[in-house]
Amino acid sequence: MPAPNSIKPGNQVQFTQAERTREYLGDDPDQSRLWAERYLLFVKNLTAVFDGFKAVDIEALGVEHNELRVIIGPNGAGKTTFCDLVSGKTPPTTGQVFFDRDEITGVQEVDIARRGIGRKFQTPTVFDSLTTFENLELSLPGRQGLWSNLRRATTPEEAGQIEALLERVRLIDERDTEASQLSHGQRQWLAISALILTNPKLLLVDEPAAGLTDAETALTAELLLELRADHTLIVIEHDMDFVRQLNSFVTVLNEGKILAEGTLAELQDNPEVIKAYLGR
Amino acid sequence: MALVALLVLLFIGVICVPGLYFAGAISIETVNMLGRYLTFAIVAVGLDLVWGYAGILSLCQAFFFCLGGYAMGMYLAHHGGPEGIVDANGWKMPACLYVVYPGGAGQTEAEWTVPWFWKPFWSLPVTMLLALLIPGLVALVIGFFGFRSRVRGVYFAILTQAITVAAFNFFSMNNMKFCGTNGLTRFDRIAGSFQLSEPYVKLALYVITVLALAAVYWGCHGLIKSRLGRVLVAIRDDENTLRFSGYRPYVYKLFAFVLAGMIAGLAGMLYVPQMGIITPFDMEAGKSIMIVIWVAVGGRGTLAGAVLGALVVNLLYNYFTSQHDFGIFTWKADYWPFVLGGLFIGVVLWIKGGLMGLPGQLMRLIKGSGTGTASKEN
Amino acid sequence: MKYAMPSCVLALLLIGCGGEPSKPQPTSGQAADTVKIGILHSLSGTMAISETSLRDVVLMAAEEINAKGGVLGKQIEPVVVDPASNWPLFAEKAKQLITQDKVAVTFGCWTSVSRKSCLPVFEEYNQLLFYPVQYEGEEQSLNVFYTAASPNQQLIPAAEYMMGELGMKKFYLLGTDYVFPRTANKVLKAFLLTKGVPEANIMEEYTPFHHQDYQTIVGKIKKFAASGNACVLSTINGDSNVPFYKEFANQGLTSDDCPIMAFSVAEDELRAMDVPPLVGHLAAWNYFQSVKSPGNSTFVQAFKSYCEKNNLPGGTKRVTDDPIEAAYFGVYVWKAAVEKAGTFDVDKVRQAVYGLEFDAPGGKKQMHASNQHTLKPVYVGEIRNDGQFKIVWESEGLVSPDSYSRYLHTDGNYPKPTGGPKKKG
Amino acid sequence: MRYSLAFFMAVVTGWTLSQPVAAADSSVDKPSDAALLEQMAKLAGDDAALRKQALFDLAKSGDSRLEAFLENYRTGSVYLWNDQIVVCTETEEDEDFNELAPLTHPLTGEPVLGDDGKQAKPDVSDLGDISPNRDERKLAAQGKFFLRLLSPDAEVRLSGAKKCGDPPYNIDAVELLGEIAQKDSDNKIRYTARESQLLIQLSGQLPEQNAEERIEAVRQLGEIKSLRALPRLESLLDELESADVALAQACGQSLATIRAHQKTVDRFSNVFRGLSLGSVLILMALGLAITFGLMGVINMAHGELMMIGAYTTYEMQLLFNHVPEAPQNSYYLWALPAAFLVAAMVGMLMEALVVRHLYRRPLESLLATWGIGLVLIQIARIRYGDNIGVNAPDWARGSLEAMQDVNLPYARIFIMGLCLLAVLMVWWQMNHTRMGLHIRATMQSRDMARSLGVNTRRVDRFTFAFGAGLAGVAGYAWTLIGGVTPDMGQTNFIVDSFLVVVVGGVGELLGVVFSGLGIGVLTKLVEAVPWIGTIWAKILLLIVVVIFIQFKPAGLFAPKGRLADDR
Repeated sequence: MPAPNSIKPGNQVQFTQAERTREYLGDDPDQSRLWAERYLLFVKNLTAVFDGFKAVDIEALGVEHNELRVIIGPNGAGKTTFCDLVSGKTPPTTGQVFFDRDEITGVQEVDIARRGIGRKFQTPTVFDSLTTFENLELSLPGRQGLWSNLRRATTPEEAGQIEALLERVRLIDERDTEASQLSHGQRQWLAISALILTNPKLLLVDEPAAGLTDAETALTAELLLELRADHTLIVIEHDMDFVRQLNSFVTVLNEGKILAEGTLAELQDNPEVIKAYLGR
Repeated sequence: MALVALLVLLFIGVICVPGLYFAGAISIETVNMLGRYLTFAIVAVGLDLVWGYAGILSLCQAFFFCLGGYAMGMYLAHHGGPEGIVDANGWKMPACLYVVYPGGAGQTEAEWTVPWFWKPFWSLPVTMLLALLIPGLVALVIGFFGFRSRVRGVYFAILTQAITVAAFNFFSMNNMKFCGTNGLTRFDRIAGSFQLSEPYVKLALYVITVLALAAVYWGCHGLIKSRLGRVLVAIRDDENTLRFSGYRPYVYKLFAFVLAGMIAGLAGMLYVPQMGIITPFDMEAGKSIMIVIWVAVGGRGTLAGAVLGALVVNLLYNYFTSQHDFGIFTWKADYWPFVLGGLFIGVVLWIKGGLMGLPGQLMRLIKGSGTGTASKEN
Repeated sequence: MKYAMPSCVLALLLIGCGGEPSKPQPTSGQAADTVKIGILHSLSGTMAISETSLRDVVLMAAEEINAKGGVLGKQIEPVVVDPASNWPLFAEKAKQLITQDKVAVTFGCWTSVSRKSCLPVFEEYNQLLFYPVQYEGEEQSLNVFYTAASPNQQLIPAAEYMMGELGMKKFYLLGTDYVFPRTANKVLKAFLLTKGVPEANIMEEYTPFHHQDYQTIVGKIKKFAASGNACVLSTINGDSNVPFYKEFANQGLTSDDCPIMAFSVAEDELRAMDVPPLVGHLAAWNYFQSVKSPGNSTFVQAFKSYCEKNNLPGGTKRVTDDPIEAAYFGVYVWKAAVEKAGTFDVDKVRQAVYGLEFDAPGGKKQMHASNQHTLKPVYVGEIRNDGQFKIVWESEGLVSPDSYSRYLHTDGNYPKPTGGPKKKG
Repeated sequence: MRYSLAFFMAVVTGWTLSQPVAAADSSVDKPSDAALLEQMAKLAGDDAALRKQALFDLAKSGDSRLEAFLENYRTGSVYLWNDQIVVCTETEEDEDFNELAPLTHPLTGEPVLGDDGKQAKPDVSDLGDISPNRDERKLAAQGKFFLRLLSPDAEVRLSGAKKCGDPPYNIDAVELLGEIAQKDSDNKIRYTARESQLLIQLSGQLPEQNAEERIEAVRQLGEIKSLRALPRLESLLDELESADVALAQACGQSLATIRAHQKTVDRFSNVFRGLSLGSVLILMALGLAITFGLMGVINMAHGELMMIGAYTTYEMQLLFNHVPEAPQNSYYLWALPAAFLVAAMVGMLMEALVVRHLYRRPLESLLATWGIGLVLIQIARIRYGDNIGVNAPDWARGSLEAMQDVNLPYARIFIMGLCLLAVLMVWWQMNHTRMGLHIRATMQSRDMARSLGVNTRRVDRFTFAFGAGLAGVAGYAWTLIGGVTPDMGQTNFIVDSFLVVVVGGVGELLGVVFSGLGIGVLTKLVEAVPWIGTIWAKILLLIVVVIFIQFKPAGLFAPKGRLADDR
């Protein structure tokens, strides 16, 4: 078994789903600890039930350090609910979530966020009454406490950091525009920028390319790939072109369950995946 | 902009109005009335902080106002009314407490004693401190439980309203020894020997109120312009997202709510010596709604709007509840609901952003691009 | 057209701000040939139910006096304000009446708290208020004349009637939780105890304001009254009376099973009730519309036709009752005192009121020589089918008022009166 | 003479004389009118004993017309005029302010004719005053109740049977009560008569009654679970202390039985009261559950819409000319659709003029609807004044005795039924009609519904009007149990309605039903606890609601899953 710190970006050992499941489900505490060190995020036996409907039912799933994982699946497959479970928005009905060596099942979303899971929602959530700059101000790391907000204004260094980011996502001209006036694509980027700025260990990115033009999509993909250098990402996506651009390991969800895993190329030939996507 | 508003407030409040009074153009009662309405403006500013900025619709500001008011009222009642009435322990019996003292039948006056919770309100500094602390503390408790369990929007409004109704019933009970429904009255003097009926005392209280309002206004303005203000706005816009950015919204909401509660307590404290009476009816369910309405009329989310709304609504209320002869027709006192009701409807339908939005609205009208401004047709 | 409404609203605002409410009145109220009087009764809000009638009757009295030449040759000019059942507004309006309108006298208030609210104003400016509603006593201000009953003119005779005439042994004291019922019941309880009623036979119960669901309480009364010699002494206020009486009748209780003696239900309140099930219940007042006296039927007729003529709601169906009478004769007492004093000066008028004898619609009455209240007869009436009262008992002669109850101040130490002429300048 | 003077003596002075009482057989030889008038004439005499005797004889005559006479006598409306006994209940005044007394016959109630053939109206001062003293007034009242026992009207008989057994005990009625307890056709009257008879025996005022008989009475009262006996047995037990062991023992046993019965009665009554209060709350909140819960309009004028329903009922009463003396009971049935329609129309107007601009700005709807409320209140006040009474239809008066001593008022039963009906109607409307489908679609996503061809403007208007109409129905029902004033909405309804809807969970019909019933039953159970009382019950309930919202921040039936945040 490789030592956790020997894992390097792009050097992942890919397991098949069957292997993964077998390994996780053991109840050996030592084993669990080892796996917790190996994976930044892993979940086991995770289910979410709403009014008898099983939205998510995942036996096991792990995301390694500095991995970019793409989750795809048809509508209602449970992708967003999976994000909700991980980020603590919805408490799971059963099962456990481990992040960065600790179990975070049932931990409040604020604390999960503070441990380093950032999230971008499906519909870009920005604060409409604030300007672009102010939106990002709120995401400055380490400035989430009441006292730090009361005591100090945003420092010039912090402002510089924000402006650099705005430059990069081409929003610098909209620095003082109210977020409600931004276009859809700009809002997407603003939301992604806010996420980037918080500098989390794991980014949950829910449909970053929805409603973007081709050029914007390409930029987004570029951005995400760049982030991969020192972050771990889970990207949920619909748009196959975009997924192709990311060129990463893909998990397919269907009806809450993991249907298949692998590279996009592998999956495109998987009859079950084809059935799930087309046979509805 | 805010500085301009502050200077206008101070100019009119501290220079114009006393000037007019000394010039004999307005009576001291007008000054006194303005002083009272300015205390309403203070509560409105506090509510605007939580509702306009943090998006918390609180229907218990009137309760906080009364807590501050009752604290001050107890102090004033201690030092007013007929002298020489003392209880069995030699403690001076406040007149209003004496009159409605709920001793049982057959109980002699010797057994009527001043309850323990009245006693701290003998001293003015302690009273002033408690008038701020008690509402703050109550707000802290309400807010802590409410925000922790993420009670939001209308649910929070109803929760606070329920608390206010309970408090109204509580304070109305004779047995609670807050002087029942007759409330605290028979005030005489403040801070030693200043007679409340003296014009110069009234004027001084008025000026203190203006200064307090200015301070509250400036403080809230500073707060809103700070990073914290932006967090509050973010909470209003989308509390959930903020939580995923690692914020604990309830801490911020609690902070704003407690602050607003203390501001309301301050207002109540300033109101009572100028009004001369405080009763449980000042915390009826409708009163809190009225505070919300002042803010809404003035323009939610602008501090100046809160001040303006409180003043305009109360002045109109005062004006139209009297009979007026306009030559062509006589305005009857009991027609006032038509004016106020009409105003509330009109502000919502035609003036986006309340009275503070009026100039902008007019500008757009003049430019000719103001069609269908506020009301989006479905 | 599109901007018609906004501009209307704007215009209203301008009127509101432009007509600054407290600008000083250039002419004094007592100028030339008119004298202003203030009418301070709620015309909106919860108390409008009772107080609008009082405004009507005071206006009527003013009109009558004007028709007969006015007071000291001056026509009365009533100034009506609406304190809107809002207690602080009472004080505000009182100030306005005194300092702006410069009224010579004010007639007004219903609830004790509204009186308490504006009392400091009247004392500060040494002005007179005529207060026409029975209340809990425990107050004596030289700036108020109380033309309705003090507790000993209503409560004690009623309790005596229940014990003596009806042979009641058990008493259920039921009231709305505010100061009048609390004090009234305290007085009643003290009285009953001195009459040897054991404590166990007295029940006290209070409901919140506007309480509407009396099922449980009527259930309790039913249990309490099972012994067959129990009655209810009710100080329920305002809109709670209707559901209480309805529930009482609906649960099968009648005045035979357990009579209710009410201290806050008069003819005007009965208009809002479904009367037939209430027949036989009682009320104690100093005046009923059915009182036989020389001036009464004229008064009743005059009031009805006044309401009809002025298109007031109810028209000829309007009735008179105790507070209406007290509000009405208050105006005449003031007139008589002014004429006796020969001036509108408050201190002289006050002196002239003391001991004044006069004819009220309900018969001869007299102002007390010193304690600001009124000597009045006491009646007990039974509710009749037509919403009127049948007088079943009346006091012998006039009953003298106590401003402070002797049942509460057993040591006989009463506080000094408040207010009055200013000591300095 | 089959009755003795002892009757009065016993009543007035307590038991002194004794004489066996003959069987009451009243129907055989009723005295003639002339004989009665002769007895009446004695009332004008100077001899107090004779006057009492006369009163006594009148009471025993069994002529039910005398009840009115005795009542008039008691209240001092009987006079002597030209040596004739006459009645005058109300005097008149002529133009010269002379007080005239129109006279009526003491027995028949017909006008007494004067010399001119018209009703005699002598001046009041010409009438001879024969008003009774206190003892005589009491005696007259006693006689009145005795006469009631002989009335053909069951209700009057019942009241007589009851009052004869109340202090001061009418001991001469014992025999007659016994007979009624055996023979009367009405169950309730038989029971009451027996109860009264036993109570008289219990009182210990009967002559020649031995200890065993009294113990027997105590035992039987326990057997019939007489609630009226409860306080009397308790005080008897207190008095006895250890004087009479056998009696005390019997008392103890009977008390145990009766108290157990009382407990059952209380429990049953409390639950009924809770359900009844609950249905009132549900009715109040149902309209709001639609306008606020479904549409998101913070409708502060909801209470005023209820007020409109109540005033419509009043208008219908005027239209049908319904007065208690000449009931037109059908008016109340017609008032139901009228109240619904009028309130719905006002709601539709509100929607068209104001509310439709506010669907996207719910908080501002609070401001505007509060303004509308103010205006509506003052319009009603200026139009109607404050004091108007809605007279219930005859069938909504009184109560149904569901089990011994448990009275369920008809008005309350009616409201419970109406509530059930309204809930079913709303449920049907929402779930089984095309309109309901459109409503649900529109409320979930206005844009989506519009794109599917739903006329959302019409749906909005209909929905709001429907909610308003339901408020009108609530106001209509309210007239049976409460008062009608212009500001009834603000003072009584608005806070409670919002409380119910919010506790139930916004937008959930079932939630409203459960929270209404829950709050109702809880209130009544808490109120019934002796040491809590109404005010603390109210405060406690509010505290419970506050705590409840803590644990269920989105109400009883909160939306779950991803939908939860959309609100």
